[in-house]
Amino acid sequence: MIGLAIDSVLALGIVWLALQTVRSVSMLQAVLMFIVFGLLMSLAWARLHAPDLALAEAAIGAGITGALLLVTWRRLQADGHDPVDSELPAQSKWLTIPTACAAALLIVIVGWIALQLPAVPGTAGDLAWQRLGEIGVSNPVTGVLLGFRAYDTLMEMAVLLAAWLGARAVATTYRPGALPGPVHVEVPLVGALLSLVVPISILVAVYLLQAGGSAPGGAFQGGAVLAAGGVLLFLTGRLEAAPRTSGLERVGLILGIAVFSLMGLMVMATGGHMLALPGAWAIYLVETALLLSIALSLVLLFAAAPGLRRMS
Amino acid sequence: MTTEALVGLIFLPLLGACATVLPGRLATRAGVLAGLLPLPWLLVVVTLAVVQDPALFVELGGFAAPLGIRLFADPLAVLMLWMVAIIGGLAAVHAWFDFPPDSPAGQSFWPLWLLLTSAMNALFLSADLFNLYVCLELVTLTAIPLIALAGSKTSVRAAMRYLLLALLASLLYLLGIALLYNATGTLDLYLIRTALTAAPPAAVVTALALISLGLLLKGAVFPLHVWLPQAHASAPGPVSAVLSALVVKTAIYLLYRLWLWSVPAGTLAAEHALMLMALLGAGALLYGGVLALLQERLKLVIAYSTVAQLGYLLLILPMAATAAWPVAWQGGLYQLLSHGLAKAAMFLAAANILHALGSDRLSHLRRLDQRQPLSLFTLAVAGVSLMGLPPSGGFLAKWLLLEAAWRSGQWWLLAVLIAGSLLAAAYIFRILAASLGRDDPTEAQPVAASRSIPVIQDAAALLLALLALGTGFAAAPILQFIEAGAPAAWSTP
Amino acid sequence: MNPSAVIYLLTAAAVFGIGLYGLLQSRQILRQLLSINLMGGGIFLLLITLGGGADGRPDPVPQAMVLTGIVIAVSATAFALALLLRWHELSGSTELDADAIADAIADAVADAHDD
Amino acid sequence: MSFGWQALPLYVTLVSVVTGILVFMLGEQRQHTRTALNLAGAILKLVLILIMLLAIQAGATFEFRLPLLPGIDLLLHADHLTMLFATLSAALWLVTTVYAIGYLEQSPNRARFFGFFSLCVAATMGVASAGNLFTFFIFYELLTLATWPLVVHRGTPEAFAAGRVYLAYTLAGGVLLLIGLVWLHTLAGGGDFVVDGTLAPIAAGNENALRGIFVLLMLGFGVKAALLPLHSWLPRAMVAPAPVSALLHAVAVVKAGAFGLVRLIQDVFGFELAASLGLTDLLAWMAAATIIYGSVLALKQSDLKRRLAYSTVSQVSYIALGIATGGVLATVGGLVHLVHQGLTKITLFFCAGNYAEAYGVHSVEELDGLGVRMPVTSVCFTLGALGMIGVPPLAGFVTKWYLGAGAIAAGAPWVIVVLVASTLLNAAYFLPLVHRIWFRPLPDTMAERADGLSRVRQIALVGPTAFVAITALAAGLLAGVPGSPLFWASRLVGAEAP
Amino acid sequence: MSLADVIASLLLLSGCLFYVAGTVGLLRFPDVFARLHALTKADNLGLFLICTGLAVHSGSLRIAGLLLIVWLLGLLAATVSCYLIARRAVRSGQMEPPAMEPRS
Repeated sequence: MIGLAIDSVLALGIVWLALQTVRSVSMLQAVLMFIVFGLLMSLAWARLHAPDLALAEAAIGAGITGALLLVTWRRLQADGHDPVDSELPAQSKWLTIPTACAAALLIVIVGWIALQLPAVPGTAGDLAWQRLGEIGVSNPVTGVLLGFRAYDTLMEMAVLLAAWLGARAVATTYRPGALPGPVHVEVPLVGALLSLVVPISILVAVYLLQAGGSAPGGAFQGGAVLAAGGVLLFLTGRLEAAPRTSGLERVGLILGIAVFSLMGLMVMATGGHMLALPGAWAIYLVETALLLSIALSLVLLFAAAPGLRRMS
Repeated sequence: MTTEALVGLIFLPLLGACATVLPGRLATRAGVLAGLLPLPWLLVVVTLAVVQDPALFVELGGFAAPLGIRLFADPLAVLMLWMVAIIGGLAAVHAWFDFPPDSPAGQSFWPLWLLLTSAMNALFLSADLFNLYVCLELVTLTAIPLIALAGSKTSVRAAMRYLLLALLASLLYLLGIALLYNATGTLDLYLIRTALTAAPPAAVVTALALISLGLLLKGAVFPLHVWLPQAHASAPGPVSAVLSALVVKTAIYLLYRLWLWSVPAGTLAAEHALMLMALLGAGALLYGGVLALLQERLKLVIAYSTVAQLGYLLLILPMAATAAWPVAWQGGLYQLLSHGLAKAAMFLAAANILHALGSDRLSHLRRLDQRQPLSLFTLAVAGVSLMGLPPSGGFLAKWLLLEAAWRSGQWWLLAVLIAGSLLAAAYIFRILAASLGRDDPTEAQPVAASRSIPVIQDAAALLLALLALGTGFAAAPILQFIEAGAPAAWSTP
Repeated sequence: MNPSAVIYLLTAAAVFGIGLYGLLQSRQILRQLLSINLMGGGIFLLLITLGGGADGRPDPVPQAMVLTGIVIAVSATAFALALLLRWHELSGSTELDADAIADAIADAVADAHDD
Repeated sequence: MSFGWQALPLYVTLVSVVTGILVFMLGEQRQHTRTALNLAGAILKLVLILIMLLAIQAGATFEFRLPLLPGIDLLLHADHLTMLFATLSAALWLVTTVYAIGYLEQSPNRARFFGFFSLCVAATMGVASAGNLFTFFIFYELLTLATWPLVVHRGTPEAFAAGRVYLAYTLAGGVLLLIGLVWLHTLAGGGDFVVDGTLAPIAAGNENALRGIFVLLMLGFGVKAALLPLHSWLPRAMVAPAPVSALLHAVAVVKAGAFGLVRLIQDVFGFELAASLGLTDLLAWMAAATIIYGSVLALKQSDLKRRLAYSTVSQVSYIALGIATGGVLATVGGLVHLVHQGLTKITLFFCAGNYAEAYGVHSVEELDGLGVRMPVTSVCFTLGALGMIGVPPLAGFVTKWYLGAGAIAAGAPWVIVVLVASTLLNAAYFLPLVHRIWFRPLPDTMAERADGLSRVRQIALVGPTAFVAITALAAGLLAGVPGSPLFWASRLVGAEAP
Repeated sequence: MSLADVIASLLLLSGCLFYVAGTVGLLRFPDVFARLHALTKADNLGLFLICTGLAVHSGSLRIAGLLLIVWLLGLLAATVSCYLIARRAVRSGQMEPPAMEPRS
């Protein structure tokens, strides 16, 4: 009963925040609403017994995405173009109403269809539960991500790489100082915070990676937490944007894909199946590589610059 | 051996892309060469295997579907892979000069290009609906930065619009997949067929509608084509070529897979859906043709021509329920092939013209036969195929389509096909006429002198055009190959 | 069906719809990106809820799909934001359509000038 | 698929393609190489055709077959009809090439011109040697493509306007042809050309389908053959340079249309079947109407080339009329006119080109008294005009005689009426020209004007003119000699040589 | 219901009370400093109470330790962010710095 009440409040909160994201006049407010939306989503994942997703949503969906949105808003605003309020009222009244109606219709249809769906026996998920033992991990999500559907994970890393490549390609006119850099806050408190938080984020990332085999966690969550540490360093000016990507960064960016695919190819070359990782050690090795690549990609994407360097 | 070749088609460009990111002067060069050069050889192996067995499955990780992800190669997939290898390869040759691997531009270009190649190969081979979503996103997120590499305001605007619509399209697709998975318990394109009959029809129809809508949006099918012309016209030449010849086709390819392989024949009001899509195709053919006729820039004419020519690919769908299906299928695929070759040739030639003349306005093309004879020749030869005039692959495709339309008694299709090819003739000849024009003696500004183009760039474009022409003579073996994997016709009601 | 599942299903549909509405009616690229992310959130919620999340034993395959989806969403958003910054740098605008016609004319003039 | 000597028709076609491509590659500057190449190509082609002619006399057969689609082959072969058309166009091409070299001596874009010129003849060769309708269609459309750049060659707005009209007509015609072909293919498959056709066995029950197919194909060919409602591109295309006009009217385009009609009746449907379906009557009436209408319009033209153009509209329909009338004699008349009209009309166009180049003469009135100034050209013109009218013993008379005799034999006496009317009209629009040339005084303004031609150009222009005029004369005078066009036409129909 | 449960419930309830108070302060107080004051102080205490309540409820030392870390991290984050917000408010000129000492 209490569970139902919590779910209801959560659901109402999510819908209200979504509405606010779309409707609020100020763009900053919209971004903030979206971040809170992400946090509530993370709670919803927890309520839906998907703690892996709760972690990922909090770290990536709300955390990194929110930070990206905020910093972009800040950069747009700093150039004297506050995207804030130039837009409302919406495009035009006559377009708003049909759009709203179409969206509402879609809501009704999708909702109705979803409610009608019966449970199907023998899904891929059921098979995954049954055959989890073959992978060598006990967390089924990790099992699917790095075992049964490892190929998806690999391609997803390629997507992340593509996003960084794309961002670097469009940021060709990078000039130092063109983007309002982070405020270099030299206050004792911030220093203290960093000296605590960054090691903790590394610790947490390693923990999540290690735990991923049997409990909620894994490379993505760990990578996001690690990235959060990097983002903090960047925001507080310990790291700054550099016009070139250093060699180490380049290696780090492709590490995940390279280790993953070479491992897969190696297995195939020795007579196994492509991408069938030989045991848990291989999974942890690949996950470590993935974690480093994910963290580095996210920080670089956040910096919106080709590379990073330490503040001189 | 075949498994290795199939895997190599995806992983070589992927690892090549990784290599191009690495530091070192030679890394980019080595990555590009290692990622692209072996592809045709691998394809020969795959082709030979598919000739033996027209439905080739490879289970990744050794997990059988629906648990694992499978790769699937059949004649259709192999045809698409060949197009990626040939068109992508020649476009890469062309790009080598505009984006030298050592230059900053090349550093941006080549990793994305290789990832795009890998993504398209993966997409054409994948048998898993969610994996296809990932591949689609990868294609989108590599193609769009390549557009923006042109650097102009127009190109960035086009890229931004394309990105927003592509993301919307992906989400519609994903929603459809979500419903399908929960209605059937599988994501495998080929296993889902049997499961769909047992699933609740309302859910399946909604899911199929959402997926198709997303794909139609990605495939720039009229009236969802708004993003395409500017994006394709403002991209760098080789990118335009690949976008028009291959990237938009990925969505059409998936529509084929979905409706002709996954949906059980004749169920779920599929006939109406196919008819609807064919009507959209007809609209595309006519609207795109008229719009192409009204453009003032060469690249925009070619881009609108893509909008139009995609229509042919949808027109064949309603014939799945008729006895003319084998012919229609052959015609559709031949159109896919010849349009790809011709369109890539035209975009590369247009890029050469743009480089040489500094403009691609039709009014600036006069005396092109003196200034850029090879480019004009390329445009003309590729144009012949695009118009469907003999001797060319486009002509054979049109012949097959007409024959199929006639055999199936779909007279309106016949009319649309004819109207489409006449419109194509009109806009192609408009380009040619503009190119043969003389200098106007009353005009103050003489035509700008033309800059010289590396001969390889001209040759790449010309070779593609000649291939389009050559497909007019090599149809017999290709069609025989295609026929082996044609989806079964629906039993006529 | 579990009442919680019903609640989350309806939430999912609503969030997706709200996102769609926001995407279609706004001109601000930033808000359109927010809307796209909302839509994604709605779909993810749908996947997990239908996968039996409310019943305590969620299907791991949709979970993996959502995890992949979240990473793809952040990748796409990050790239889109970079592109938005570039667009803003070139045009001074944070919208796409506002001055499309004026720009087309300016392009044409610039082009004519080149020759 | 064999690439041995049997594939000679392919090589005859390819000779011109290669010539064309080499000319394109040579570029604008290397004039002498280009001239040599053009002449070499033309002569080589003629030689190959003569070899083929002799081989066929000796009983050899030629065939090149390449499967294009399931059930459809690209087929090039050489039957008697092929040889008639191929010899005519190869010979006239050589002459026209010489003429064009002289005609275009100083003008720009010659590489482009000669390149397409060669492609155009290649397509004509393909049309001549096509062994089935599908192959015929391929080359027929190629012909359209190759001639369009020639029509718009001058690059003026009028030229482009004419080019647009030309394309609109020919592409629309191509579409009709294509639909007809598809229909025929679905009905009967892609059969080869066989004398008397292959459709008779399937005719029962498909009469209306066959009628529909015939009408579509007839209209498709009719566009290029300038049959009545489809003719108006032809006079407009007169903006092209004179050698192009010659090509359009005498060697390639119009002839390809007429040749298509011949193939359609003789080798696809067979005359018997076409007649039994009432289709030959339709064609005959259309041809007759075109003959009269073209002649009447020719009367009204004051521009010399336009008058010649309408004359072509009228004269080409003799071919269709002969074929459609049927019977041995009329068919011979139609076929032989393919050659006679070609020779005569090319003479006239060359003359018109000479007048225009030398004195800038374009309209009929300006011809006054030119006979004294340009005697050779004027004699040729007179011969051509008389030949067109059909004055015995010139070539036109031979045609009309056979047509008339054939019409009576075939029981279609109304054809005689058409012939007589047409002859009178021909006389009415040609004789005044002859009168002006020889019997009017040279106007003062003209008298002071010097001949605008250099010595070389004079030879290059007048030489071919005289040559074709003499050939045309010979074709008429020596009609009864073995090897004459009439001889070949008769052989074709299986009749005894006259 | 055992004694531990009662204690845990009381702790949780009082924790919630502090949160509510903090939130009301955030909404009702007139300026940035006052709001920050209400928010951070009350919330830190609220968080402490809730963590303690949960620790008591779980009855496990390991979980208690983890909750302690949670509270410490929350404390740290609240401190730093409160400081930064206040600093920003001062820098941007919206607020006079509050008087630390009585003015002379």
